[in-house]
Amino acid sequence: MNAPNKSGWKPAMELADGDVASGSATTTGNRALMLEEPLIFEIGHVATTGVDLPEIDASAGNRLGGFERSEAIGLVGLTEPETVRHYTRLSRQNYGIDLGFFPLGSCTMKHNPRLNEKMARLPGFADIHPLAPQSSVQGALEVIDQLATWLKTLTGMPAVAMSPKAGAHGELCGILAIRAAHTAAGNPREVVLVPESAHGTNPATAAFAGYKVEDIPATSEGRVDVEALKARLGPDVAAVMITNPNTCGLFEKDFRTIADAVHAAGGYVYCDGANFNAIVGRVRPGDLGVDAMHINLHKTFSTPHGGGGPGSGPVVFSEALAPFAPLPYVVEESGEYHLVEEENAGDDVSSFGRMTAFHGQMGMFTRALTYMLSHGADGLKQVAEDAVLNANYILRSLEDILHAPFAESGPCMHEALFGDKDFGGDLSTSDLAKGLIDEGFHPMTVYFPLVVHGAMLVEPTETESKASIDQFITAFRNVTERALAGDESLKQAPYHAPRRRLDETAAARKPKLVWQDPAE
Amino acid sequence: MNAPNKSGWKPAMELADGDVASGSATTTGNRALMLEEPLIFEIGHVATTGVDLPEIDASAGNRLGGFERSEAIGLVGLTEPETVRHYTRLSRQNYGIDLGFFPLGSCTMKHNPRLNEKMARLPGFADIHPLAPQSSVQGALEVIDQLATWLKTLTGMPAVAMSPKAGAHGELCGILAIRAAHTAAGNPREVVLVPESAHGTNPATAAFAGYKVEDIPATSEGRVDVEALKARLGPDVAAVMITNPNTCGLFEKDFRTIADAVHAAGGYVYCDGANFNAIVGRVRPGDLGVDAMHINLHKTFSTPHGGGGPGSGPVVFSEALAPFAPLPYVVEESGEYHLVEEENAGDDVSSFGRMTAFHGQMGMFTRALTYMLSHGADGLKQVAEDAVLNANYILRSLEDILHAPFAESGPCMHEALFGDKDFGGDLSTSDLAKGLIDEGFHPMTVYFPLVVHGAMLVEPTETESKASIDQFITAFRNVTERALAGDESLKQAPYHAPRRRLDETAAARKPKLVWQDPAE
Amino acid sequence: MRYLPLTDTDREDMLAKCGASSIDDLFVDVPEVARLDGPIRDLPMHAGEMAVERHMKALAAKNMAAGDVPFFLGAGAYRHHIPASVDTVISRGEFLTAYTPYQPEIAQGTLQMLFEFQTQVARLYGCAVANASLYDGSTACWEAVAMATRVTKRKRAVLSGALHPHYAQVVKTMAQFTGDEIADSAPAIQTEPDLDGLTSRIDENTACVVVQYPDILGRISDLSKVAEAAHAKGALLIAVNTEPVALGAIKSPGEMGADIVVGEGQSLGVGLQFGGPYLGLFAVRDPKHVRQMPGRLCGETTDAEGKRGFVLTLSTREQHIRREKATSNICTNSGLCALAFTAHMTLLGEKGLRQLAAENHRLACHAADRLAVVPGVSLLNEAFFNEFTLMLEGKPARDIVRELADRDVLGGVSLGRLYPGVKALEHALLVTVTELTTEDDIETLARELEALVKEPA
Amino acid sequence: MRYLPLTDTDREDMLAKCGASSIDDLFVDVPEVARLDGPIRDLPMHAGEMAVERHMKALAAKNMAAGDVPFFLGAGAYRHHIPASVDTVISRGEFLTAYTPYQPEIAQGTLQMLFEFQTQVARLYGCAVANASLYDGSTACWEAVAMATRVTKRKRAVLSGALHPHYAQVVKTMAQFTGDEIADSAPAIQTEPDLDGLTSRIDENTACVVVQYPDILGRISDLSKVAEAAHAKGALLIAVNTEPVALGAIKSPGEMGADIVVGEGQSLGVGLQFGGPYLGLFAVRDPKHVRQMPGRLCGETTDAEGKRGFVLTLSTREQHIRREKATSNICTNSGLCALAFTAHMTLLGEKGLRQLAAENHRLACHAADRLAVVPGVSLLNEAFFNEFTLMLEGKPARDIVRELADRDVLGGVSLGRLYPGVKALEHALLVTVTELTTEDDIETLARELEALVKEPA
Ligand SMILES: Cc1ncc(COP(=O)(O)O)c(C=O)c1O
Ligand SMILES: Cc1ncc(COP(=O)(O)O)c(C=O)c1O
Repeated sequence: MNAPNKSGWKPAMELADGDVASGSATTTGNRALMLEEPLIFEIGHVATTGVDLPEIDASAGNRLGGFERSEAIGLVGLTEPETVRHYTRLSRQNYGIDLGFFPLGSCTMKHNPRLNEKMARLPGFADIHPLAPQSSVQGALEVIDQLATWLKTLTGMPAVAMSPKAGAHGELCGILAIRAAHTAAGNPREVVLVPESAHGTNPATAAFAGYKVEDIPATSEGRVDVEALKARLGPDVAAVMITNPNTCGLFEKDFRTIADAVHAAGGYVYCDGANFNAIVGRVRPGDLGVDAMHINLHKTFSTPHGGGGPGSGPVVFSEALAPFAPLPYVVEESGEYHLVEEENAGDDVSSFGRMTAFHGQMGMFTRALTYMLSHGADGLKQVAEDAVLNANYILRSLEDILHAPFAESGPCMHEALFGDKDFGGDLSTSDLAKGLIDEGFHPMTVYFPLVVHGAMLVEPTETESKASIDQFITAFRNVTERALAGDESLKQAPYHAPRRRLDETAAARKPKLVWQDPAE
Repeated sequence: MNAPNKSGWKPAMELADGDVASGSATTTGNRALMLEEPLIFEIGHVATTGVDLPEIDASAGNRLGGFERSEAIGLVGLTEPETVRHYTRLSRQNYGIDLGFFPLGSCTMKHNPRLNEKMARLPGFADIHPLAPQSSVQGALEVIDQLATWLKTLTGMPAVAMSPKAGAHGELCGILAIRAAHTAAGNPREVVLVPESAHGTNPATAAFAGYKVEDIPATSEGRVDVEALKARLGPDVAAVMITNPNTCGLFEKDFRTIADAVHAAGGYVYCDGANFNAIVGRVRPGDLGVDAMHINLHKTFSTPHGGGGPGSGPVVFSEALAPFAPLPYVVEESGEYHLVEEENAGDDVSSFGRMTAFHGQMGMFTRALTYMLSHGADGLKQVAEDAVLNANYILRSLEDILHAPFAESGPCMHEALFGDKDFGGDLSTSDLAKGLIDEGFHPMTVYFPLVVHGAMLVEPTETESKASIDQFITAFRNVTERALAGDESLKQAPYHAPRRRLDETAAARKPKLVWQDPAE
Repeated sequence: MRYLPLTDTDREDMLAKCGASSIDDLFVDVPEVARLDGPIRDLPMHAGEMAVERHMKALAAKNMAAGDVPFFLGAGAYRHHIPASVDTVISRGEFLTAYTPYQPEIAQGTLQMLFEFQTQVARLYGCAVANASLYDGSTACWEAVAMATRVTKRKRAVLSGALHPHYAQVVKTMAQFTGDEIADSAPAIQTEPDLDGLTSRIDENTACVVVQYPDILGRISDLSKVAEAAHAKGALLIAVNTEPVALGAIKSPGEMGADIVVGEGQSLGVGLQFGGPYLGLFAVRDPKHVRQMPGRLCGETTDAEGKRGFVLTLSTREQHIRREKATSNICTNSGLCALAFTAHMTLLGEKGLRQLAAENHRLACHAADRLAVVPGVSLLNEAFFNEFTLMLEGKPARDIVRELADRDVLGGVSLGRLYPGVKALEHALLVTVTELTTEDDIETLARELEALVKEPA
Repeated sequence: MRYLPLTDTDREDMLAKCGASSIDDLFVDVPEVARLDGPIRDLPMHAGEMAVERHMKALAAKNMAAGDVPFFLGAGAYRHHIPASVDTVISRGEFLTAYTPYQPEIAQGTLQMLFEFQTQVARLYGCAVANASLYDGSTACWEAVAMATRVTKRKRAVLSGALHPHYAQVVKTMAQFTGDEIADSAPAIQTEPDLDGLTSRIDENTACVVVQYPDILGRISDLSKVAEAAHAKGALLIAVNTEPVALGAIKSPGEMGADIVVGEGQSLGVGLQFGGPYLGLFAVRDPKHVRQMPGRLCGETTDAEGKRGFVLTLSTREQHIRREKATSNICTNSGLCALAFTAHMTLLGEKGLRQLAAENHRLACHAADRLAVVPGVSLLNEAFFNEFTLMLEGKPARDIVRELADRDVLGGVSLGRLYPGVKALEHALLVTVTELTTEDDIETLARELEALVKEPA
């Protein structure tokens, strides 16, 4: 069949965005280098494969115990040329750091150095088994140990758990250690205090660990209300979870005071370290009274976000919590490295258990260590300084036209926060965000933190040039002016992306989560 | 400076292709994922670098003999994040096989297998020096020897010169061997006969080798006029250069007869093997009386075209020409491989010399050998058959609406040839080509061969799926109908590419070949 | 620094714009106590690519790469051939350096890929719906138990003794805090899995039964029996699969009645990587359970022009919307590993996956026969896919594995390593064979085993 | 076959459309004599990735990779550190799988890259214009001679004896057919290049003088002297550079009066690759010579909307337009190597290139001093950049190089290999040092040389 494209929508519709008279409409729905791509199930075949494996010898017996598959799986295959093209075309419908400015607040979208990728692919790292005899993987254990040393030194904390798979997993690791410590002391306690401005994973984590979550009020300047917090502390409070620098982009001035108060009340201080990039190499959380903090290697230490993951969320611990850290971990003895697991945990029976099958995200460890060695103590300090400088530069370049709720609360850290308070018509943050898409930028984080109306959280990171930031500012000002003026055309944005605005309500109302053969 | 973009043209112009009212105009000139990119000289700095090398110790003396650089070179640097982004953004303004159908006649734009790329990057191949002691590079010499064996077996020819760097270099190699043979026989002769339909490199090569070039007339069916050719043969004719399958996409039926006649007249037969993909594994040129033929590894054997190169053009030789082959070449003796160079050429003093500093395109050899091993004799035969089938399918699917001058001359080989004879208005081939760009395809080869008015040479290759070819046919028919109807809007195409039609006349009239700082 | 684009002049201009005289002015809110005077001590200064590359390569060289020696390890992490084009795909900057697709108009690449991935996983598992990935098989297993307790409102989980012990430990670790009750045990060394023993432990308070398929000893259980027993008591059957390639040869868990199917996807596209990042697969047989699922889901919709497009959907299950009421706290998942998996699966297709499975099984059968004739070595399994258990006389299997390594053979995983202290398992060796295993590898292992097993303990 | 998308049903449908009953019907025009009955004999059948990878890896393993041993080879091919991001750039499918940019609207990526490349090369060489690359340094050298004969309408080329002998052979090979007359000689073993001897050979029929800078012995010549002499006789000076990194430290040939500057660009971005593909660089100092240049040129222009864009230009010099009257027969060039070069050069920038050059020279000076004190070894060069000539007592240098290789040291290039039979050069060893050379490497070479040079011949 000569179907010009199988991607399920009528080419005719393409006419909508190309003026017919001008002849710019296309029959394929493609627009030169902006190419439509069907689903593999629409172009693949059951009998097609992109690998050359031996034909199955039907006559050969098997030892599958009578459970051999009788029915078709329902998969389709593509040859290599089709496969490479399919994913290349799909990739071109994506925005990434490699394409342009990606100021997604709280996500630290910094450049991913290619040396990291190269090192992670060395067979000595990529092609080793997690259960291989430890004598055969000394280099891998040493990588974990070296990275642990960097993390402890950078945070000024005595211990670190390397196995958590991402930030949220790290939070869980930290809260579980806290719960284990309280339990060991006779009472797990009931409540974890979390600021309203916290990332969703914080309350979700506390709840998963069996705690009741209570809000910590914030001051008008965007920081934790110390007095209110102190007032709430008591024997039922197991811990406070505070993000510092916080999600409004501000440094929690009184963190030390808060920590002392929490400790005095017998609680622990969990610090969400997602924003560590603002202070890495310049401030050590250990000096602020932190008991546990996760570090997103996929943020501060440049391992790629990969369209949603994988990440890695090691957790540093204070003396008080160290004994409760999860298994396994690596120890060095006279140049020999070995894993402490259930069996040889020895008197360290206080470990709260195991968070994952193996030793954590080795592929991220090699990348992060490569990054740290490249930057060194001096480079990392510069990272924090440039990240903060870029954010302040943006804040001060936009505050005159855009509502900046905490502009008066002192310098921001690595991200600048704005709100849509003054927008005209019924325009809101998302309209400005979509307008920025047309301008060639990835929008900032929107509607987070919840404490600001139509929040826009802009995190430039240190790997942007001034020219790039200046271009962003110019475009941002232009789109903002349109938003303030209530320019309705923004509601139709984006105009130039592979898709116009997508109907998320319809998607949720009647979820289509897998492909169904229309023929069936 | 807040210049929204530095790429030298006014953003305002962007308004031209976005309806202002619709708000789809942008200040940056970007259109979502279609991003403008300045020149490195507009964004880089003299003091910026993307490498971390030791600072220069000015105090240290030097032994440069007083020739140390005094003036600035005039280069600029970018950091790694800027570099990766710069080239990524540029790459997105390019069309490649990985993006879609690329039926560029005579260029064999087949898929480039990724295993080839991986193998070529093995340090054992990529990181060895051409002048390393031969005992330390036995594997490399064996690769050359194995590839040579494949080429000789596939062509049915007794010898092959591996060092030519591309097809044209191979042509030169072949013609020089012919000239050397004639010279050895006492008279280099004066003329080389080349069909009008030949690729430009053929006459250029013959002229470079000091020969006078004369046209061979063609028959109305698109093949060499054998009688006319025979009539022209004589003691002054050194060789004929014939492309087979020829550039009209037809197999030269009478090649054997021609070869016999040329040999009878004391001349040699050079075959341009650029179109070998049509017959690889199915027909051996050696059986047709060829004396020399170059093979474009970057066509038939899938090494990437890389935006213009590099390629590789080994030349197979008949017994008669073998002794004149260039140096160096590899010989095997009881499992040991060594290079025959000037010194040890021994009694083979008849070699006409050296074509390049080293041993040829090793990086292409490893890729081509990987490709051959993957396909095997059976796979290569299938390659030729599918390539020819795809071309005939296209010919028969379009001949009803598009002028196909040689449709009656029998089946085509790997490419289908059309002409713009019946186009309406003042539309011509290039208008149709630009229309195809908007549809998401790379155009076919245009205005070549010269023997057909507004020639369109369509070579699908074997690595396209039927679905992909069907989509192309549908779009091609649609654009063709517009061309036949004289749809003037085609003259403005492409509408959706990163650039509209470019002014090539202006470029040639006042050539700007390097960047000049406007400030200077 | 090669990664920092700001020039010193840029910094001055920008500080000026911020009304700051020095960078320190921007850190005024940091309390004195925590201000460092200079770069942190005890850490090296920045280094060029050459130096860093030398450092990392030296570390890598201290490891025995699986590809350089006869290799037979499995137990939840499998070594398969990954087609070269998979790395091409995951190295595309637009995939590698993208974030979670929260702006769907410029993330259709990631979204469509996830939709294809979800479909492949659902079909492979015989389920209705799969999510967009979790961290790995072990955390997916725990999420499944947590989901089962939500769905059934019961707190007791019955774990098969033949569930990967590390998976069981993860489940127990979480349960101790959620107050769930976990019943588990070590596997009994016997030819057939003890399903009656397992089903007998299911009661009215049981939220779910967790069975690995094929199990930790490589055995293949009749899930349908367990499903029946579980359903009879109103409990859910959670099937755990650590080797997706096996499902190219054996029935899918969904087909056999499993309600939630989870597993490790590392076998396809991802590689060994010393245990991470891996790929958690999660699917449910009954669409009605979708709203209780953890993790992201990609769904189909249309854009303002009616064109088909994809978005993240049903986010009201997730932490960023539902916060403490979310079905899971997961945010970052294993997106790029999912891409590697789906690209590899697309290259395989139905045909290739079945051929791959057949080739794994063929070689495994050959290896089992060859090794079973080594004096002092016997084969436990009746049935298996590409992994089986050998019983070794003499020394504990664990010592033998170490000694094999000294002889440059990675001979398998000793159950002693997985179940430290469990005497009954001390002499059991788990051997895995894949398409990458050669006849020579098998011969070498047989030869070395013969030498070592004979040696007196 | 994993690379062939047509299914058998596709083939049937398509044959039907072509009115053919079998594929043979489409090959009817092939004469009987040349029709094969089946797959060509004596060749293997198709193989999967695993098998092919094993085959190729086994071949690669038979070579001594430069990175694995102390390495001191140069003589026209240099080993430098290539930043990891260069491979990222050249692996972008849109660059890798594109053709020559004949459709500029969808080839701006390649075109702008070439425009940047041309600018970098022109500036590095101190010239007005550079082309978009030729095959390699040796063919560029020959093209330069051919161009000089066109420009001057003279047929005699004078080659410096210190021009890379392989380059000289390529020039002579071509000349024997074009009837050009080539005057060359072997280099005299002396501290300073014999420029008077060279200039004395220039006469009224001389089209060009060809001088390598730095030369084959690593010496640095005063090009301005030669330029003067050449220009006095109406001849052109062609400067050949095989090590672009050197130009980060020494004056550019254009600056010193060279009319045509050609060279090998492999040092930056491309790597050793056993000799190819490499990168031919070609530039002219005087813009008036542009129309006589060989190869492609990229130029700036504007599109229909007035936007800046780039196109291939002045094509009337080229074979596809001018056919037998073209300035060269070149078509495919070294595009992707040019991309690698320009990406590497962009990462270096003015600052990085100068630092790289300084580091090469610093280490080379250290090595020269260290090796010169080895008994039986003496340093020929007065001046050099990163390559110098050592005179060895006792055995011919060529034997010593072989014996060093047996000891896993790649110690340099013997002039005996480059000038077989030239007695005077038999004991000369060309040693190259780059930023990748370590102090240990230098120590090892010194130690091994000491051992070997002492041995009686
Ligand atoms: C402030 C904050 N906390 C926690 C997280 C969760 O980290 P992860 O996504 O790695 O689980 C994030 C990630 O976006 C975050 O921004
Ligand atoms: C028919 C023909 N002959 C010769 C050549 C020249 O080959 P190359 O570009 O490799 O020099 C080509 C390349 O386009 C060609 O199509």
